Amino acid sequence: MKPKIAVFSLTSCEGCSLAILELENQLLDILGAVEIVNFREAMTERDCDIDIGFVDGAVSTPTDVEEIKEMREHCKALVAIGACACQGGINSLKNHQNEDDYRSYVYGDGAKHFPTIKAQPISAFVEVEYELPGCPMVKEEFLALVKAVLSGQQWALPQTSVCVECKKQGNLCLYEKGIICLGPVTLAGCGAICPTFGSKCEGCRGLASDEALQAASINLREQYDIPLENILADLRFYGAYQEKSLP
Amino acid sequence: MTTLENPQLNQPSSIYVPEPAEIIKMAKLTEMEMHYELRLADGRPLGQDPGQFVQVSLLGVGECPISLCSSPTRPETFELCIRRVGKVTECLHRLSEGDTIGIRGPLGHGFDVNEMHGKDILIVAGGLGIAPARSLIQYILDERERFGRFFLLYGGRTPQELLFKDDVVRWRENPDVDFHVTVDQPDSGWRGKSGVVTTLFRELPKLDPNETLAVIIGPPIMFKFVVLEILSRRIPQTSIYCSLERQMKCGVGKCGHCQVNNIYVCQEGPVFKYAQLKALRESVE
Amino acid sequence: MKTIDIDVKHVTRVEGHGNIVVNVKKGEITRLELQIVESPRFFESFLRGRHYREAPHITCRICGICSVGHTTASVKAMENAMGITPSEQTLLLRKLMLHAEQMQSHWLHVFFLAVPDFLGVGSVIPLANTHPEVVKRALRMKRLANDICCAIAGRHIHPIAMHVGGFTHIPKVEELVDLKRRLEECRADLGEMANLMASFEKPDFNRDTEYIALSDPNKKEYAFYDGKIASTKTDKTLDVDDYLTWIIEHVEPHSTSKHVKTPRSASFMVGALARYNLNHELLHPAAKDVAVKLGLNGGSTNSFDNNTAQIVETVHCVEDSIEVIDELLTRGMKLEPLVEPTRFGRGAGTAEVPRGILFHDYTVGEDGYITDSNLIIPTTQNMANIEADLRALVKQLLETDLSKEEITLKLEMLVRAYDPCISCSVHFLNVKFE
Amino acid sequence: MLDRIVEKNELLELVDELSRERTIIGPVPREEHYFYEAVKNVRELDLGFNYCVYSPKAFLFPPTETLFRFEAQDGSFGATPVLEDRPQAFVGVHPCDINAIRLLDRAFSRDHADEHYLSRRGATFIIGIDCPKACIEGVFCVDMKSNNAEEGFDIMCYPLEDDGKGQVVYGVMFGTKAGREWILYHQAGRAPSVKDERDFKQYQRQKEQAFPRSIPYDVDTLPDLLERSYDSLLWEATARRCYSCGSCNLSCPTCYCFDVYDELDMTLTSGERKREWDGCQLPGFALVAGDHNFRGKAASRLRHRIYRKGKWVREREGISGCVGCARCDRACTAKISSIEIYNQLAEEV
Ligand SMILES: Cc1cc2nc3c(=O)[nH]c(=O)nc-3n(C[C@H](O)[C@H](O)[C@H](O)COP(=O)(O)OP(=O)(O)OC[C@H]3O[C@@H](n4cnc5c(N)ncnc54)[C@H](O)[C@@H]3O)c2cc1C
Ligand code: SF4
Ligand code: SF4
Ligand code: SF4
Repeated sequence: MKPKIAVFSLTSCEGCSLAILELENQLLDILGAVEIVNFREAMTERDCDIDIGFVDGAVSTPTDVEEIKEMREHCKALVAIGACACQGGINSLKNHQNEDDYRSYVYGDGAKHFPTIKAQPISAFVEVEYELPGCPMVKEEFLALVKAVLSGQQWALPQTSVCVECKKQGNLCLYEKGIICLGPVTLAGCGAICPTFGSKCEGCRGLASDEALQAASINLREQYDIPLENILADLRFYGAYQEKSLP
Repeated sequence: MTTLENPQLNQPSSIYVPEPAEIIKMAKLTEMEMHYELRLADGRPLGQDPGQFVQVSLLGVGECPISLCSSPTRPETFELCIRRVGKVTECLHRLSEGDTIGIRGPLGHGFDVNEMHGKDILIVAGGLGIAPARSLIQYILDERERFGRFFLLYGGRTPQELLFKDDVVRWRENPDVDFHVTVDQPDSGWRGKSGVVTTLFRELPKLDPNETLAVIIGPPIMFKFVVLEILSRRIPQTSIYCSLERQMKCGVGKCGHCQVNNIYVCQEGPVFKYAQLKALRESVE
Repeated sequence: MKTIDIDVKHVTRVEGHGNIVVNVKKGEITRLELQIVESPRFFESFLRGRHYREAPHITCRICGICSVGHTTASVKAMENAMGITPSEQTLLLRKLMLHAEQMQSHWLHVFFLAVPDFLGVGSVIPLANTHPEVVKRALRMKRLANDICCAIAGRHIHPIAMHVGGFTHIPKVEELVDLKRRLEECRADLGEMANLMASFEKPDFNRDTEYIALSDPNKKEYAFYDGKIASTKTDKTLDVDDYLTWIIEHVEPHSTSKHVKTPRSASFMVGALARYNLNHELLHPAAKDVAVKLGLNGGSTNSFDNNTAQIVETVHCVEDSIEVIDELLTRGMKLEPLVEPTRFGRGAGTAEVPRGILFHDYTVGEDGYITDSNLIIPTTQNMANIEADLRALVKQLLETDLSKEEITLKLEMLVRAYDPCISCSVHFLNVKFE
Repeated sequence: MLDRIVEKNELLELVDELSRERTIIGPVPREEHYFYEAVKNVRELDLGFNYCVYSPKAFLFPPTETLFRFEAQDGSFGATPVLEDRPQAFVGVHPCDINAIRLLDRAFSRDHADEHYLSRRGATFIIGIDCPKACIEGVFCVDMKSNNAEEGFDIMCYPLEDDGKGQVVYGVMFGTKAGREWILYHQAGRAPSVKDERDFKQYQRQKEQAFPRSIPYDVDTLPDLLERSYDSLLWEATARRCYSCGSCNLSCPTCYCFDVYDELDMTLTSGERKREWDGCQLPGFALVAGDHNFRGKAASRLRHRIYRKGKWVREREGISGCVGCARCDRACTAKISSIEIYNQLAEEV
């Protein structure tokens, strides 16, 4: 029996589900090794007893809360994919704004039709076996996880910061150009794709460690004259830092 | 055009490629530990020294260092005792007899048995430390007449967690070894001694500081207390052996993970003299 | 006289979550709704207080599938607001990115979402067994489109190097040369794709409506990146800054969502068919040939033709991408610094993204931080038209002896023909609108 | 003693010739900095004595490489080592980086020889270019006694005359038989004259004055100094700023620690065992089962790195573990500087 895999979306851009379809070169092999059920982007049939459920998106509405609980019941293993599912992601920018204000700003009188709650990672509501952070998730990491699970192996995220991968790429460090990059405090695994393409790391994979954040608060203030508040504002972009108040 | 004179260059081989070995026998020792008996695919004896280790490979999973727990005096096969703690060891536990795994080694420096000949030997093993110790124990028992008195102290956390229970029974019966075992937390069925391993020193006769070589293998926390016991019996630091554990990726002194100060545990060790370790500030911290 | 209740929960094979509800009592439609069940996301609100440079990186995350389109509209709006004129090289690279996204999105839609309908299978997964060559070809083509985005901006979903004022990375010459070769090889795949499409029978359904798309005022190119707003119902065109005079949002009593109308029509259509109807003479000859082959003419009123128009457009995109790459290679590329702003204030920007015309509109304060924003997404604009189409199609189908299941499938196919991207479409209830 | 006098243009012609059989790797300008890169045309090279952001280490010991490919065959397995020996030539390598390569040579060939490194190394021809002065502010190669290279190159070029317009005359020294043969076979340049030798002496005298010293003591006393500084508060104080990002390790030409991992093919029966650069500043470097971390604190990792560079490698391999290129200092976004540490230690003791 091929393991059954499903992909769901909560509040998200569905970019992470789409990233799976962007594994064009491996997709047929994956389809050969697993049975994909209830993949909303790809099919009509639905099913229940699922071996691995991948979920993209944050929990940000009462419906999301119900859905994630239901998914948990149907899935033997649940994998949060992408910054939204792992940290709240870009959706959590609203957590730092006044609720009445953001709702009426966007929906005006219609706001009552759009119940919302603080955007939160799915781990705030249900137990999660694995997390694949990133905005979007790193599809190579997805592939590695699928292979590990199929071959019955443990799998873990790297524990280092983006600078490691940036150095392996042979990039010129952006600090040499006066750009404050979040690489030193951000969890590796993306292959340092942003610095490699000339842009600063925006911290989409979350914090590498609390110690790194401590170091940042000293370094950026003392060596680069940047207030801690600005660093935190940057780290909020993808929900990597949410005043530690979540879940 | 060759610019670096090196005789190795013409060998199309790699020190990182393991050789196949077959699992002859597999036995569960406890919930966490599995005992393996292996033979190299080409049938050749492994030729280890007691205290040496091998890199065990599962292709597609990874590699990890594991001490040999059998003696070269029993060359038909070699044995490993593996605790399930992570990626590789977990997959190793799922194998069955007849399966093939990869082996590199024997690696590192084991015990200097020549130096031990003619001496009284005291081995103190805690927990999984009994595994590497067992290669030396077997060696001593097989070459018994070449050694003086032989004391063996073994401490485990609970009776269930004691390893090599068959051996424990045999050692207890064996007049060739003065064997004592204890557990930290006895259960109702346990008839033996309880308490930490240092309490077993009470059972020992007077040691001769100049004629005794001591071997300590166990978790870092045990190490400190045992070393004090031994030193207090005026056994010199150069007569105490111990074995270190570190993360190892290559096992051949390159990858840097096992480096303690200026030494590589995988090469200069894992067996060291206490006198040597004392100078290595991070060795047992 | 028929009585049917159709309730399709989660229309599958569309981006995002949408339901169709149709109630027919004794031959009369008593209720027909395309419901959006997507979570609200509040992007306009997130943007407030963020630095102007972050706008494209925030808004591309509205939708993974038209990420490049959002980025394009966003950088254009911001450059308009802040008086930035991007370089020639930047424009060429952006065009190439946008072409690649049209290809990737259209191919995804046609092969993964629409073709299973025509071949009568539930999804692309059984298709991999029954028609492996189709799936392999589709994947190869999609890979090519993605690789173009990867070479220029790092990735297709949430492109990295595309910024306000230019690019922070340029592709290597070898990469472009290789992509050009693959684009040329892709012509054969395009031919096969056209053959496959020609073999399908498309539902006979017509309803006159207004089509809106960008159009090149100089009649030089088939407008994707830039142009004026044009309509099939008037000869007048509109500057992007004035988009609100045509794109009028209003509340429909039956729906929690806002619908969009024009001063001329209660509903209109945007997307590949709209672009085709307005600009088809400017297509590359190879694309025109395929249009002829697939029986598409300039005045289609059949929304199912949207799929056909998508295929025709990708032929154009492939050919034009080859030309853009040639131009880049001839003029040579160099890494340019991002162009700095010269002013602040309000500015709108637009681009033709796979599903139609997209508007971004920002106001930036002196300090470079965003104070206000408005985003109008193609699917939002199409929503009223989809409902109008559904209504007409239900009427037409009630005349036939099709079963409820068959009617439902047809309705779903119609919704899918629009290639709606519902993840984006929730933002249309924007009361900020004056 | 010089072996030959060769003009830069002629050298470049020879390199051009060499590019037919070897990949040419040398300093190339990019984003206002210099990087060692493989070039198609020697005209892309900029053979000044520009500071290069990274050393050419990656061409001998790549960030990621496959050690062997494996395939499971019913119950047994086959493993094929992957060794690379594509001929390559490094052009314009500075003494510091040559000294770093010497260290790698020694580390990878001692005891268990590492064929992966050595086969690449064996296929590498090294053309050094000497630095008449410090290439950039902050380097301390002179303090580390690494601003001259005595061996580790095939030929070494000393820029004796420089007319400022790109016309440079090199005094060439042969480091290996291969280097000698390459120059002599092509009959390049001319034999050095007495004047050339005098110029060379003059060059060396000038060079001695041209490197500002940064450490107030002889580096030979550094191991002793470190010996006494193990318990200094400096480690803890400095490490508070450390991100544990490993940039210092990964940009260092003498760091060669690595991690090993397996990568399965989608078939799950075949795949590759690979290694990739690792670094002792990274948090999990000394972690073992049971979550015991022998260097769990940034301070102990920082101390380990500095000791390794300043003491342990020297004690083990007989050559300095640091060549004073300052790449670690420049790479550290926390501005933790090894040179500062070496200086502070001297003040403390
Ligand atoms: C010389 C020597 C002899 C040994 N002999 C034996 C023996 O006889 N029997 C035996 O059972 N064990 C022995 N060990 C220990 C054994 O090598 C480890 O338990 C084994 O490596 C675990 O491998 P694994 O892949 O199963 O676990 P892993 O998945 O590698 O990790 C297990 C644990 O190690 C830690 N860890 C290791 N590396 C990392 C990393 N890079 N990042 C994060 N965490 C990490 C984690 O805490 C994790 O929980 C010996 C070790 C040495 C050095
Ligand atoms: S660019 Fe960013 S990720 Fe790369 S080394 Fe510098 S700080 Fe680290
Ligand atoms: S430790 Fe720093 S200065 Fe020394 S060789 Fe390494 S990078 Fe260069
Ligand atoms: S580069 Fe600096 S911050 Fe990073 S690990 Fe090294 S010393 Fe620490």
